[in-house]
Amino acid sequence: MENLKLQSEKINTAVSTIIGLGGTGILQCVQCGACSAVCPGVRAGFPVLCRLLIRKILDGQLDEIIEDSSSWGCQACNRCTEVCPQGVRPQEVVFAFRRYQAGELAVSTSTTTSQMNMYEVGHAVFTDAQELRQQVGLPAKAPTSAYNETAQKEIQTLLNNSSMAELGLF
Amino acid sequence: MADKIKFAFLLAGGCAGCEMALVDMAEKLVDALEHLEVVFWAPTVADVKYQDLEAMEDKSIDLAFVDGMIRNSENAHTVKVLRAKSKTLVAFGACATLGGIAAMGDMHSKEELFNEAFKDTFSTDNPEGVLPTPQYLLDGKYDLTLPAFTDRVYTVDQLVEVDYFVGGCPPHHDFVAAAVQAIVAGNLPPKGSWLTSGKAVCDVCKRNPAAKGQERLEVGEVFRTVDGRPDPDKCLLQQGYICFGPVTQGDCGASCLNVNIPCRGCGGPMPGVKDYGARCISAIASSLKDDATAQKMVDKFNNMAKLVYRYSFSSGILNQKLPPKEKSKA
Amino acid sequence: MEKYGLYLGCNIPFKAPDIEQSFRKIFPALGVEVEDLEGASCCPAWGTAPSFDLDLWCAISGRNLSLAEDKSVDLMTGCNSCFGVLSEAKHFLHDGQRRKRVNEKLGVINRQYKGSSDVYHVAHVLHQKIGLEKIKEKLVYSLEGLKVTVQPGCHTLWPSDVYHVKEKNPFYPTMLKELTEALGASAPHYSRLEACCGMGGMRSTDVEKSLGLFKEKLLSIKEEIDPDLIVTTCSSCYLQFDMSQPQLRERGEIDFEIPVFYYTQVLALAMGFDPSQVASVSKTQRDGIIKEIQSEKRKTDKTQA
Amino acid sequence: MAKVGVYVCHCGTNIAGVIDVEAVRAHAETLPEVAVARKDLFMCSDSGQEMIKQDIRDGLVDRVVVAACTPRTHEPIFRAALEAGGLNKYLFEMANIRDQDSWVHANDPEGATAKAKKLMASAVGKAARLQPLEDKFVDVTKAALVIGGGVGGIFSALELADMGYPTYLVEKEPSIGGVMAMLDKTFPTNDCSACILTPVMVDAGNHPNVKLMTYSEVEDVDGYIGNFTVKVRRKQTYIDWQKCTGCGACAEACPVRTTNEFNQGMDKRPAAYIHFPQAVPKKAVVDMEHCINCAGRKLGQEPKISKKTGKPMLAPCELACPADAINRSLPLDPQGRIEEIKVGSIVVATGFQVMDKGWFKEMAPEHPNVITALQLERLISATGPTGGNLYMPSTADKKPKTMTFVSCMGSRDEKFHTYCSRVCCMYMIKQARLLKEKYPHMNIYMHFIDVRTAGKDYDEYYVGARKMGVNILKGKVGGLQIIDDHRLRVLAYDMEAGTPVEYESDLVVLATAIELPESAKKLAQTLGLQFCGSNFFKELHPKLGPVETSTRGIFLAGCCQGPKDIPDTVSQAKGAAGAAAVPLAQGKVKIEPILSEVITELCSGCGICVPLCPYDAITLKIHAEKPRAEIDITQCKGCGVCTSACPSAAIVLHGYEDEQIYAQIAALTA
Amino acid sequence: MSFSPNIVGFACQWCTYAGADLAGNLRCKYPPTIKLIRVPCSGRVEPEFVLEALARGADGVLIGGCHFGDCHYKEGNYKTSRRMIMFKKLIEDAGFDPRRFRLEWISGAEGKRFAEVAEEFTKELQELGPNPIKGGTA
Repeated sequence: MENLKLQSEKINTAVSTIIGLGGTGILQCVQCGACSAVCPGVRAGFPVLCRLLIRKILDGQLDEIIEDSSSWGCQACNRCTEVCPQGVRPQEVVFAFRRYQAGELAVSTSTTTSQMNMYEVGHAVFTDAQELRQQVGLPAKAPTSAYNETAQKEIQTLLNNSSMAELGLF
Repeated sequence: MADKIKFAFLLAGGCAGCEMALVDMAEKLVDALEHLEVVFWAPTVADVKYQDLEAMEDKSIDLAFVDGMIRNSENAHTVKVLRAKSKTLVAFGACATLGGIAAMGDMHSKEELFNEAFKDTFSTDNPEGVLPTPQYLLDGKYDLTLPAFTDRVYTVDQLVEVDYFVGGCPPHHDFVAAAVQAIVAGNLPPKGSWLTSGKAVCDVCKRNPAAKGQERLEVGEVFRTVDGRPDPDKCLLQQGYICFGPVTQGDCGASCLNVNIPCRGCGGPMPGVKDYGARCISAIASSLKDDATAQKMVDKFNNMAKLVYRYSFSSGILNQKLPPKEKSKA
Repeated sequence: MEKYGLYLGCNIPFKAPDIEQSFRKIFPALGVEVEDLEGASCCPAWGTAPSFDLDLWCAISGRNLSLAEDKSVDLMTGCNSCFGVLSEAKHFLHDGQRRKRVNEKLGVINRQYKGSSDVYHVAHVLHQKIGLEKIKEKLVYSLEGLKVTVQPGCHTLWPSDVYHVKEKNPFYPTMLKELTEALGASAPHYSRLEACCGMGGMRSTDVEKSLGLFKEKLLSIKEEIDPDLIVTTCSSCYLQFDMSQPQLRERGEIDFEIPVFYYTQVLALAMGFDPSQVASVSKTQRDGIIKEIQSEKRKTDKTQA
Repeated sequence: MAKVGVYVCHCGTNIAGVIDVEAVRAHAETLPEVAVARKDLFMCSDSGQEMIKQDIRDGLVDRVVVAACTPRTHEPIFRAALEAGGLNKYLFEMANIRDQDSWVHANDPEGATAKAKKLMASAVGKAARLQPLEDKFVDVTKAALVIGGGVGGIFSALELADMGYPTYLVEKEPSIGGVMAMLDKTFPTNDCSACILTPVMVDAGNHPNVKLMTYSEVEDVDGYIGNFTVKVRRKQTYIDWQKCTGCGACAEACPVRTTNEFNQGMDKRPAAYIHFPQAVPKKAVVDMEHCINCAGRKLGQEPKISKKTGKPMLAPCELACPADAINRSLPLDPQGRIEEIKVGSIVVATGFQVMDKGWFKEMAPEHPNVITALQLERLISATGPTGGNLYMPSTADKKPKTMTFVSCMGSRDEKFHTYCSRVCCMYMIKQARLLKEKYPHMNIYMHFIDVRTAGKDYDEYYVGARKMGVNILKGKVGGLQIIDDHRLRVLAYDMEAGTPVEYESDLVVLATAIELPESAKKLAQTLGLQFCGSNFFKELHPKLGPVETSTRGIFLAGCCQGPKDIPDTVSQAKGAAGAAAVPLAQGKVKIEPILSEVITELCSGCGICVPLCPYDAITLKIHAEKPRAEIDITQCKGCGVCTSACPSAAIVLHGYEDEQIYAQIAALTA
Repeated sequence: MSFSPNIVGFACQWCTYAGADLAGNLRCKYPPTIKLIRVPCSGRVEPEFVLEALARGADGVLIGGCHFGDCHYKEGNYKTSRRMIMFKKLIEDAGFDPRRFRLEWISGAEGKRFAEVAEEFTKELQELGPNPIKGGTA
């Protein structure tokens, strides 16, 4: 195994990047591991989540782990936040890291479909279920943005006015 | 019997209420007049012209009272003249001593005051927006003048030396009588003093819990007088009605309190207190239960400065120092 | 009559419309009016805006919340993820500066987030607002003798500081257990009650890991309870249980399938509603248990609602 | 006019390296009140002080300003110099041009010098208006009070008593002993807790200078250093302690079973009970809250007469008592009685409580086999409910095969207490070792965030536990899953391996945090004690005044000041006793005259000041038929809250008079 | 160039004054704008003192007291807080920008915080400009 060469500049950049993206509690972490003890993602085998992700960031290893898919295994269940004794809110760190990855388009291809769907019909998960809906006695068209052009325009405007627009996902 | 005391009474910028207080002395005034020769009492009582006053010899008047604040050039001029002519000058009433009600105008600009008085009020009909001007040429030939508005309100002692001060709006007639008698008898404190009992309204107030051997309690509620009818026997401050009795000279005999109205401070600060309003804050806030109550007080009264400086803005630490707020800027 | 803005999300209207139909049947019958929030979008799901841009997340959530605010109703959702996303967005929007920024974004589309509507989960409305007694009154069939496993899901439990309706102890939740027991069924404890089902980002990122976690939980259910059916109040958990059991079975990893329902589906069945409307879309076989629930012998003395 | 001498200190280069000292000195000479302005390398040195003394002796100055460091450390030194020079020591003022100037403005010498001039001028303005003041002295009551009868309180009391001072030891429970009496063994020597504590308890009980007041609480404290008047509530025992022999017959007879606090709820006790077998004093009490009033006879009622025997039907406890110490017919006051004592100093040793497991929601707090470490202590103690045999609480007769220790429950946790409770690591290791010795085949897992074993022989003790086969994992437990009524699944994390771990456990022990008990918080108000950030009592200074408090005459010992183990508690207890003995030995205490005074002639009797005083020092007295405020200088602490509120400007705070402060303001805004 | 404001500080000797000393011990840097007047307790500070300082042209006034619950005299800081809530409104209504007056709770352990407050207050006053009494705008 290669030695990890700690560089304070990298560490500072990594920490301030994550804080800037919403992981504001990262410096409170004392590496007790409670978050990882309960994290479904860690338990399912995504190692670079919660405790270890924070450690890597505190070591300045932002770019070294940018392609790691662990953060996308986070279920956003926030067990970590509930058990954290230091108020780190680890999930916010995970999501801040995701945003860092997303900004570099280091996202799994499966997520891009959701962004397209979101842009087009306002729903991340969408199948045209008109027939199915009628089967159960519902109107074919759900009263959501899926069949509502004004709503779709509004969502598109919000998306166009965000940092996401620059990524060219839609 | 010695010669009568030559006596003058000048109304500067006030409302003539102080004159009424003097007249309220009734027979005591008659008794006093035996010792007084009124040489000047304008513009309210005696028909003596300013020129007559100007013509008098310096220090020819034994005792002069001024009531009202200095609000314009005429007030300033006559007060200066009276000072020159008088041996003893007494600033009489809240306006002359503290600035009075009119001094609250110093929290506004002249423009703001004029607009309010001559343009903006609902009942004013002034489409051309005419404002008083000190100089005006009527029909191209009559040169008319009006006294000029001073930059600020001044108390009498801010303009000329004052020998004695009497507070109140107006001064309570009992106390006026005591003051006049003291002057007549020559039984006077050092110059520059207030003619006062030196005690607060609480000292003479029947409602003072201490008078009943009770301890003051912290106040958790704040009421304005419009908020209800206070218990007529209990201390108003204890009931949450903001009363300035503790902070105010009580030569009035707690008149307002006797009719269930909280003291608003016309008697002015206790001797030794540098700023009436700030002391009010200190004393009243100290009696409130918690920050929330203090906040209630702030919320309840929309202008804290006008509340506590109702009569005394000119006399406090800030007096004329602060330039007025410009409404346009706010 | 109490009224809520029904926020559908994505899973329910497009993947399990029978759940939506169950809402539309039971709530009016229980005296609660539901009003559609026309033009509501995705909450937005964790994998979308939240993973890219925090303010954008709050803006899209804020837009959805503003739909309820415009109608002066609280928002009710049947999806745990939506509940979590919207509640967290509200939490983030407590920050005045963020709220200002987000409202600037919303201003462009003539909307504003005011913060005047609360977010409720369907389970909260049933448990806290309608109450167990009222539910019991409306039952036409009793589930007595049936063993049920409850799956409360994650996003109504943690982080408890952002939710305004809370379990007494989020690690040992009881609301769904009590709702289920109100139907007459037993809902015994099992050790992995609060464990995650593996749906969500995990499944789309790595299906094998997701199934591994799911299987651990499923086996705990089978071994410790061996229930007649599984009941959940999370539409994601519902989909995971519904789609992954057949998958594992095909692979030969398990040799059983337990019918799974969204809670309101079972409730609707017990209230006597037509199964073809309220419980007809599933991958796991449910016909048998539906017949059992609506069998004559289970009839209470109440007439159909 | 006052003749102020100004002395500007270089403080080596501390000040002079930044500030132009000569410019400050020269500026002083321009001030009208200043008679002399000098400078020196170190004003606090002998030569510097001598300079001041000489100027006083020469009649050049009658007020002194030293522009140097902070008055918080150096004011006493210069005041002493004034006194030695023959000037009233309160005619002194300091300008802080080091700590608050040269040290913080080293990057701006010009600005620092300008600021120094102002600070100096401000001090001159004040000094010129200072008035001489006299210290006051009051006599001391040569007795002490120790509040709390745990190991800390016992040692404080014994020390004071040995020095010859009558000492009251007040304890709220029926017996002294505190938490230490509940412990089985003590780390790192594995001494039996009872074996070492019991003899000391007996000493305290028998010492001629110690007056034990158990089952008692301090209700009110009045007064000041040297002269405290303390009201102690002697709670109603319902048993005549003069007669009670501590035989325990009443307890045996009593039919009630209620929570046994001494055993941490691990078993039940009767309503009539003796606190624990080694209790001192060994006396029984009746817990009237749980007494069921046998035969429907309320306290204070005569017994019913039996129709069969014609004899009075006595309660079982009455019947059982061989000493005739229980008489339920007496109308005893449930409030007990108040005893007033007078003491010169007070040691507070109120100890701690451990957090209840109910706080930790992720730890299955309702499960019987999840217990606190103090509960485990009772379960393994020979005097405990199981006679020292460890059983799973869910069964009462089966030993756990696997057990778990969880550290930092409520400690190092921003939701509860951010501090480290300091003793948990060590007592967990102790418990694990004791169990491993007794039950070598038991699997013991211990989960730490960090293992903290700072102390003599402590780390060796910890390493020893590893050698004995205790499984020690770094990483906090995330939660427990309930498998059934007897077993739990531990969800933990192995920090070294970087993986989550899980296993089944039969007994989970939570090392819950040490915290100040609620009852101590009430006491703090009575005593005027402050809390530190961790919510323990705040000492005067964390390093230099660890046993003193900001209230003179009140001292701290043991865990009420912060978590500590037994050796540290005993050390502090002896230290506090020494400090508390100082005023008693001196016989007199000094009262600084920086106090408020009412100028009676100016007072209007409005009474605004009375409720303001935090020390109840102000009362209204009648002067010439009018109420006028008066301040008791022995109560006044000189805060000035009344002074700034007095609407009549009738209250002066000596040393901080209006005129002096206005002069300072004028100088700073000149 | 921005002007250097003159700040008069009233500091409780138990906390803020000690905090300012600690700032010195820690060699924290802050601008030499603030000069402290030591008082036994923030409760000794009369509103008149603040008014006097402002009237004499101080650009800003700070009162530093103990955090709630930490008052050496039990509750002096609570009284201060109450008075200053009303006083702040008073000066605002009288024509001062209330930002010229600050009440801060700074403990004896918060040396860094004292320096931060001094720095921050100085910056704010630089933005506000000189005291209107000295010719600045209100």
